Amino acid sequence: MQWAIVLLLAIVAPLLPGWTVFLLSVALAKALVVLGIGLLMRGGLVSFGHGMYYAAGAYGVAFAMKLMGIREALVLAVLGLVAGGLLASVLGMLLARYRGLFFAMLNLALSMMVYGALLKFYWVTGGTDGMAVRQATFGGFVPPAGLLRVAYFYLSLGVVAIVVSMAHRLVRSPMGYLLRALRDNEVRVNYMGGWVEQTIYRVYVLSGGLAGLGGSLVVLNVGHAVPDFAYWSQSGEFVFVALFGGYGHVLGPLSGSILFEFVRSYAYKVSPYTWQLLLGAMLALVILFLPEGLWSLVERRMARRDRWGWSWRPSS
Amino acid sequence: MTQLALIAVGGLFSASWLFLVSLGLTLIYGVLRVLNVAHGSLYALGAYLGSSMVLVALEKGHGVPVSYLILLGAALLVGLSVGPFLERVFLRRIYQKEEVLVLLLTFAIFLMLEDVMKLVWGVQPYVVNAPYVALGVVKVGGVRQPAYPFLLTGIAVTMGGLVWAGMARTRFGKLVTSVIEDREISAALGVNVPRIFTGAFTVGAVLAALGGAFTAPMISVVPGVAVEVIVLGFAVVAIGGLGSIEGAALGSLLVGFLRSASVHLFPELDLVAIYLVMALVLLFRPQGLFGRAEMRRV
Amino acid sequence: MGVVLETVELTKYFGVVKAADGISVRVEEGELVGIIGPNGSGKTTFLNLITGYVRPARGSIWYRGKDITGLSPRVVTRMGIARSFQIPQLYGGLTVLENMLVALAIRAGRSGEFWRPLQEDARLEEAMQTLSEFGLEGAAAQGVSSLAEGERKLLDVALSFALKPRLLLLDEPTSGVSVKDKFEVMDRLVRVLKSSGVTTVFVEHDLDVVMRYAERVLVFQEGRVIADGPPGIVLSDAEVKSAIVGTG
Amino acid sequence: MDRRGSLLGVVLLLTVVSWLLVPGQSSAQPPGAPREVRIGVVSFLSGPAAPHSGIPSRQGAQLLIEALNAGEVPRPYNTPGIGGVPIRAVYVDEAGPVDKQVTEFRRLVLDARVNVVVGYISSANCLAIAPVAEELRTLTVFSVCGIQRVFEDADYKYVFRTRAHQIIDALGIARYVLLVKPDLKTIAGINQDYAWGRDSWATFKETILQLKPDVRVVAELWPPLFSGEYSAEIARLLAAKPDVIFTSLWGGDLESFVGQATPVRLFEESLVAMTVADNLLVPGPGRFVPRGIVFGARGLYGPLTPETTLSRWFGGRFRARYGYFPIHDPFNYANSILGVKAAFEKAIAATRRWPTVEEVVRAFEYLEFEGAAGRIRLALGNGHQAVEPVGFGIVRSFDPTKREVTLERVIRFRVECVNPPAGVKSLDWIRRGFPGAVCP
Repeated sequence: MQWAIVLLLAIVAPLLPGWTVFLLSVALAKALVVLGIGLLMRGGLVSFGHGMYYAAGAYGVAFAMKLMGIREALVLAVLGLVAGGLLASVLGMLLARYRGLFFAMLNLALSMMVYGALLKFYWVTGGTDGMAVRQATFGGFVPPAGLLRVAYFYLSLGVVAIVVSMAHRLVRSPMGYLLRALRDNEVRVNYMGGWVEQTIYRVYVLSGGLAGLGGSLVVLNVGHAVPDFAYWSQSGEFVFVALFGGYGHVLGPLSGSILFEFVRSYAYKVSPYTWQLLLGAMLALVILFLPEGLWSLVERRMARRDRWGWSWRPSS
Repeated sequence: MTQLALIAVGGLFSASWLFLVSLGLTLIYGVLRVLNVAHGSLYALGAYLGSSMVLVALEKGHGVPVSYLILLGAALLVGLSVGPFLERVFLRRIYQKEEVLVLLLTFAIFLMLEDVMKLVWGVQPYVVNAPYVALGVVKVGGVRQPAYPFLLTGIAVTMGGLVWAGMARTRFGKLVTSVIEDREISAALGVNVPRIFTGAFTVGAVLAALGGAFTAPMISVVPGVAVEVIVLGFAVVAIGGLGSIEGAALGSLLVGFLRSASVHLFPELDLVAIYLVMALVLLFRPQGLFGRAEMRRV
Repeated sequence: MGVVLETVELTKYFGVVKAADGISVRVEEGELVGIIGPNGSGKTTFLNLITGYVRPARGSIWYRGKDITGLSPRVVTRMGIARSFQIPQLYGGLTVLENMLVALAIRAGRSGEFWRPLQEDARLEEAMQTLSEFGLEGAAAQGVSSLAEGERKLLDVALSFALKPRLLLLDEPTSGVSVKDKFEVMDRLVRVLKSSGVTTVFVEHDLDVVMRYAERVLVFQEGRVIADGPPGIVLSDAEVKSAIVGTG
Repeated sequence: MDRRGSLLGVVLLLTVVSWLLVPGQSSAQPPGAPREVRIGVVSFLSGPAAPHSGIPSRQGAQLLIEALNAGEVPRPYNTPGIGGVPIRAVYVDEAGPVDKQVTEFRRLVLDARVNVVVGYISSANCLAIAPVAEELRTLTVFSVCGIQRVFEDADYKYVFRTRAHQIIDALGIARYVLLVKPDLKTIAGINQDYAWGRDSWATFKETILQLKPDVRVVAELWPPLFSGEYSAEIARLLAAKPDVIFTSLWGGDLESFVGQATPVRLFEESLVAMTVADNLLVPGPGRFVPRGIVFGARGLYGPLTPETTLSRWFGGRFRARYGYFPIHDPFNYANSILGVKAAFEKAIAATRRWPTVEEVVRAFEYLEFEGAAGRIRLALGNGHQAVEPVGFGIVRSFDPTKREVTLERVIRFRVECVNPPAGVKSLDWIRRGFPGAVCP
């Protein structure tokens, strides 16, 4: 299923208008963050602070370019993953003990401190003015201007395809089920001898890494990193998109992210003065009438097809 | 000496404001288990309606003393109309869902109200500071201080006291307490839980609007005033313990005094002070200063 | 036969309530021990203490010669003590089969595995076998939230049983089960337990059940063990009867 | 040639010239002209930066574009539209994260097919947009954002800024307070804790200490952006009693600060220098300008606007339509649009047809054109960055109905006094003691 979508995107992309390709690249990159947050949400944990890992990835790229002169796109993307993962592996040691709103709020507090730090150390980070990120190279080549966006798009798409298929495996693996299990009943996981903290810690680090990866890809596309990446409203947006798309299936965050970016851009376009109203109304409708996210519509549809006996879905 | 006095007074002002902003938030969380992002919008609505009503009154030649009553009236108007509306139309539908989902719904409400306010009041700034100026100044340690924030302190203490007494002394308060203790059992015992929810949400909305209405004379009311309030309110409530009134009071005092001290002693810390307190408190006492750690019965 | 479990002077107060007031108990390998007592007499607390959910104020707990006082439920479970719950503790979002598969994966130490699917052939086979021992194979694909209370109780025990413990603690396995089904559930349970030879301690509210299935009975009252012996003798004691019936 | 012949010649010539000049005929447009010139106008339409910056900016842009299309703007802009081609504006909200802004810019260029993008108030957005404008080869003219880094740290071909960078504000006001209060001994600053506040304070402090090294800094306060509550800060300032207090607060924050500082008479205790004081003139109930403050308007705008034909026209039109005299933001947006028109028409004059972007860019470089409030010269950043004079005065009175202040002791600093010479970075220039500065 996911491969069909990836293939479709890959074929269609170069035919789309230029700004759409860019929008898709950014949406795909952000989908990685959302996917990470979605994994945590499967475990019943909602982070209102993943903006800090997103920022870690973005600033990681900016610093790697500025201080070390690294310009290779794939290397930078991996660096973003590492930056997010590293920060998460430190903070995760504190956070893995917390649940529910405490987990959410503590993440928020920490991310606001990261935001404050990015702002405070302005002589290093440029403060709110942010840091510029130059064009990356692909295998040593700088793509010609006309192909640059498409190159970035394929980079994002490739990374997303790999991550999504890995995530798809993960959610069906013992660890993936343990995550759902501990969301349902942590006490029972303990009484089976399962290590709740360790599982949460691992998934947390993974989600931090994914957020960093997303941040690095976004900043490569956008070309500028600002402290707002770590601001709570950015984190809130990721959680929103995870719910919007639905985190029950790995394709939920992906489709949610793409749709969200398009809807937002559309809202900006048709009502530059009241786009928040449009966005808010849409969010409210989804929460009230589709609490499992948009992807649940697709799943329901597919379930109906299954019943009629002409399923095209691989057995799962 | 002067510095200490100034820190103390500044801390008190800051704490009073924070308490006004967080009291309703913690109350709503305590009863409904909803972390209400739209709290900020109710605050902004209070500020907008309060200042525009005072403005009209002043233009019609009413004296400044009336304006305090008008601010109170505006807060009640916002709280009593918008509060039940939001609760009945939106929140009621999804109480049984996860806390986060409800939180995001209130976020959606917040987004919509941002633009609704823009449509109603435009983007022009409202500065209606007659009520602020009229109270004059007092001297603290030889330094002039505005007297208005003492009014804020008074209101904060009164509201805190009223809510506390209301919970402890009135029949409604006791019903609310029973719902907080155990929703299912209260419902089984015949408590009209939905009504309690509407009531508590409305009280919380009034408190939010009150905070906005009485802050309005101090500030320029512009789009976006709602945003700052939300995070500060959340931080205070998290520090004090979600759902705890005493906690909100102590959290406000802690943050207020730290902010005031940081302005006088380490201005660089101003921005991060509140998050620093929040992170430290949550690390050592995750349930907040007055929160109760809940153990699951097995 | 060796001693599987020994508690020495276990003490725990909740405020003024004496949940455990110097409990010293010894359980031998292969025994099927029933614990009975009125509500609030400390039966469940006793299980919580052994499994580390609650930490004793005083006293110690020994499992097969090792001091396990203060260890967490996870570690205690890993050492071979499994328990079931008065209110079944299941994974409400998963199916019966998935519940069982998770238990098996954790038991095998594979819970951190993220590459291979949970539904492996060997694991599936064992899961179905265990479920069928408890008569739950027909409900395998059902979500646990749609099960009847008796089935939930059985699944709860089955999950603990699947961990292959050396000591199994059951908390009121028949509470919430209709009177009609009570003995049927217990019959099935005891048959499985006996055939596997696992040492079992079960807390029970119901005199008849204890009378019929326990080999040895402990009577709890206000956090103390007031009688210990074969059911026939202990339950005919007048003091015991008044303690259980009077307050129960 | 006899007289009759020469007369005929003159008539003929006049006919040809008038045929070329008469507006409204299609022949007034250069060959290859499009049906319309689309200009994307980006400013804050929501959020806290909208009331004092974003909305006035949009008002200024809208007014000017409509007047240009109607051919109502005085000389030298009295030809309709741009090169006779009508302008169509596409307005975009600048609020939202930086990735959103980059996306919107791309949408403007690639989807809405705008020819030119004008605007941007936030420095972070300018820094982020500049490279994208280069990539898309789109003429982009920044209007308000102040950060000097845009052209000091990089070279851009398609990007211009028609206002001076923020150095002139803080540097100018430092020179001003030294002139009006030569005996000052202590200074303090209250600035929002973000790049603009930090840069402004650094510029002010460095300039003062450079020119008068014995001055002591007694307080540096950093309230968070949009905090709105300053009683603790004001108490600290009252206790510290500095001779001069510098602030770069703007918008609602500035108004809140003024509202809270007035009753405790902070403005009487210290000389308070505000670089963005003109924000206080935006209409809205109950707002006022305190007496005795040093009033800055980020250039010669608002009450400091010089009398020119264009400024009289623009100020009058703006006041008639929106009820107040334009502050710096509408002037800045108007200047960007006038610069675009000037550059296009210069290119058209050179090529005698509709120019390519590159030709417009070439015409734009080092352009000197008549702005809405005085001449604008693109002297820095290889001819992409404007230099401007700046002026300040002390508020003597404020008329709340007309929303006008009367200033006294007005001092204007010429361009060479407050702008670094080409090729020198602003902060280096200050630290080296302003080499080459020409000051009154």
